[in-house]
Amino acid sequence: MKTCIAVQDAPLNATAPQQWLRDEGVSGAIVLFSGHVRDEDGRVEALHLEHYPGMTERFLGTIVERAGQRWHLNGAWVVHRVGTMRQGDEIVQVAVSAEHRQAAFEACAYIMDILKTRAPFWKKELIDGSWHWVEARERDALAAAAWLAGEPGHEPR
Amino acid sequence: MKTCIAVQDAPLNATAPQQWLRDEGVSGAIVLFSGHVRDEDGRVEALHLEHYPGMTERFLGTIVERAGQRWHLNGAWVVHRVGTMRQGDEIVQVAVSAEHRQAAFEACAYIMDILKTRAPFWKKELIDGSWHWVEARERDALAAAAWLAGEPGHEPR
Amino acid sequence: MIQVRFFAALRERSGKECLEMALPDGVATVAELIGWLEQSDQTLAAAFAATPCRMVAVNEMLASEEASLEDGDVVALFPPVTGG
Amino acid sequence: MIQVRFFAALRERSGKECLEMALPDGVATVAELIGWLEQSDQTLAAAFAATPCRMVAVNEMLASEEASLEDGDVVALFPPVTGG
Repeated sequence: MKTCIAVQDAPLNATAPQQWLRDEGVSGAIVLFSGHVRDEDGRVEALHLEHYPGMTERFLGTIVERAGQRWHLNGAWVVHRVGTMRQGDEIVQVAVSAEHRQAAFEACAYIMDILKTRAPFWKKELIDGSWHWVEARERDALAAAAWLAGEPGHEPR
Repeated sequence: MKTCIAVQDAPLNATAPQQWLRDEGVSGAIVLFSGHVRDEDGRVEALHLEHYPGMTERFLGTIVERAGQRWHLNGAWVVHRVGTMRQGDEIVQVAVSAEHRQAAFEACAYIMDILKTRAPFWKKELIDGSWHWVEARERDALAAAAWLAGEPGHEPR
Repeated sequence: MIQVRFFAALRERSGKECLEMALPDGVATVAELIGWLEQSDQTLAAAFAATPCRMVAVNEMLASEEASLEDGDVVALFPPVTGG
Repeated sequence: MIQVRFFAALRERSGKECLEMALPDGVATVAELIGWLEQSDQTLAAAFAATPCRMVAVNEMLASEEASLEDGDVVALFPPVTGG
């Protein structure tokens, strides 16, 4: 399985994951998740994302490795943006290639669930001219718990 | 929900679904499935896809409408290629945008399951210089059955 | 009149793309229409026999072989689909 | 020596990004380290109190507050993550 994992300040290239994963038909299926900064009904003027350099990359690598053990994948791409962004900006890309679509869908959703609930990123929103930390959503914690329940050990290490 | 549904002979534009779905942050999540002609270990020289013009477009429209009733979606894109293709060519794109990722993943997988098992497309493979029809895979029929079991009526109409 | 359309392997095996015909007497369902076609056309009978697992559409919507037919209907017969 | 790192709201509330310190006597777990920090630094105590739901990493791997510590470890404390 080929993998590409990165955390970057620069805007994401929307077409890069598919270009990078295409493999002349070895994979019949590519599934891509693309996350965007939501406008929250115009409430949020900007978003700032902090992370834990070093741990983040290692953590994302571990999630991808686990996904590769659980499903038959040919490639996985996880690129996350950090720094200051505006509504509509692409914040994360998770894409996987596999021979069959079910593995691709499940692995992509799995990586996103763990990423959202365990990877060391923190969001801050600019609202009415001042910055506020975003609280974690319970739904994300539950999504990860469902996946982790089936795994040996409780944390991707 | 905005929708784009098409069946075309021309090669698919790999970047079109995301460009078309992007909505300046109304949707936090875009999930894209991209299907490619598999190389089948070099066994297949070319693939030809036949469809039922008119019914296909209507059918895809119905699947998308149903997905929109079942999940909160902002947009859905289904474009399928027909005619003669080679290994690695993109054959189908299914992409959806939603506020949250779970709806986007589930709706995209749902549309693909129904498309694979019910939409009137038929594949023919060129092997050793002669064309052979591809047999339906039981796994696809089971995937659709699982989804349809939860729905009133057994066919998307 | 009804229209009967064939696709993919069934079209190739029958050598027919489309039949225009009056709804035959005593034919009220797709299954009865298939039976009638098998009786009246040996090539079609052989094509059906070679394609035992079939799908049906009536007026461009998937249907079962028990679906009832009336004048003006477009019936399509085809092997299991293999798209995507 | 150990390193204690703070992120996000916990970093802002404590006014600290990183502490370098000897592993204090009697401190063998992350929970004991947090207790020791609360005792020794009022600003940190207030920051922990304002961030009751915390996550922990030891040497860049997620861990629980029961995780044991030894000399050379890098401990990171942070609020629940909100990426993606």
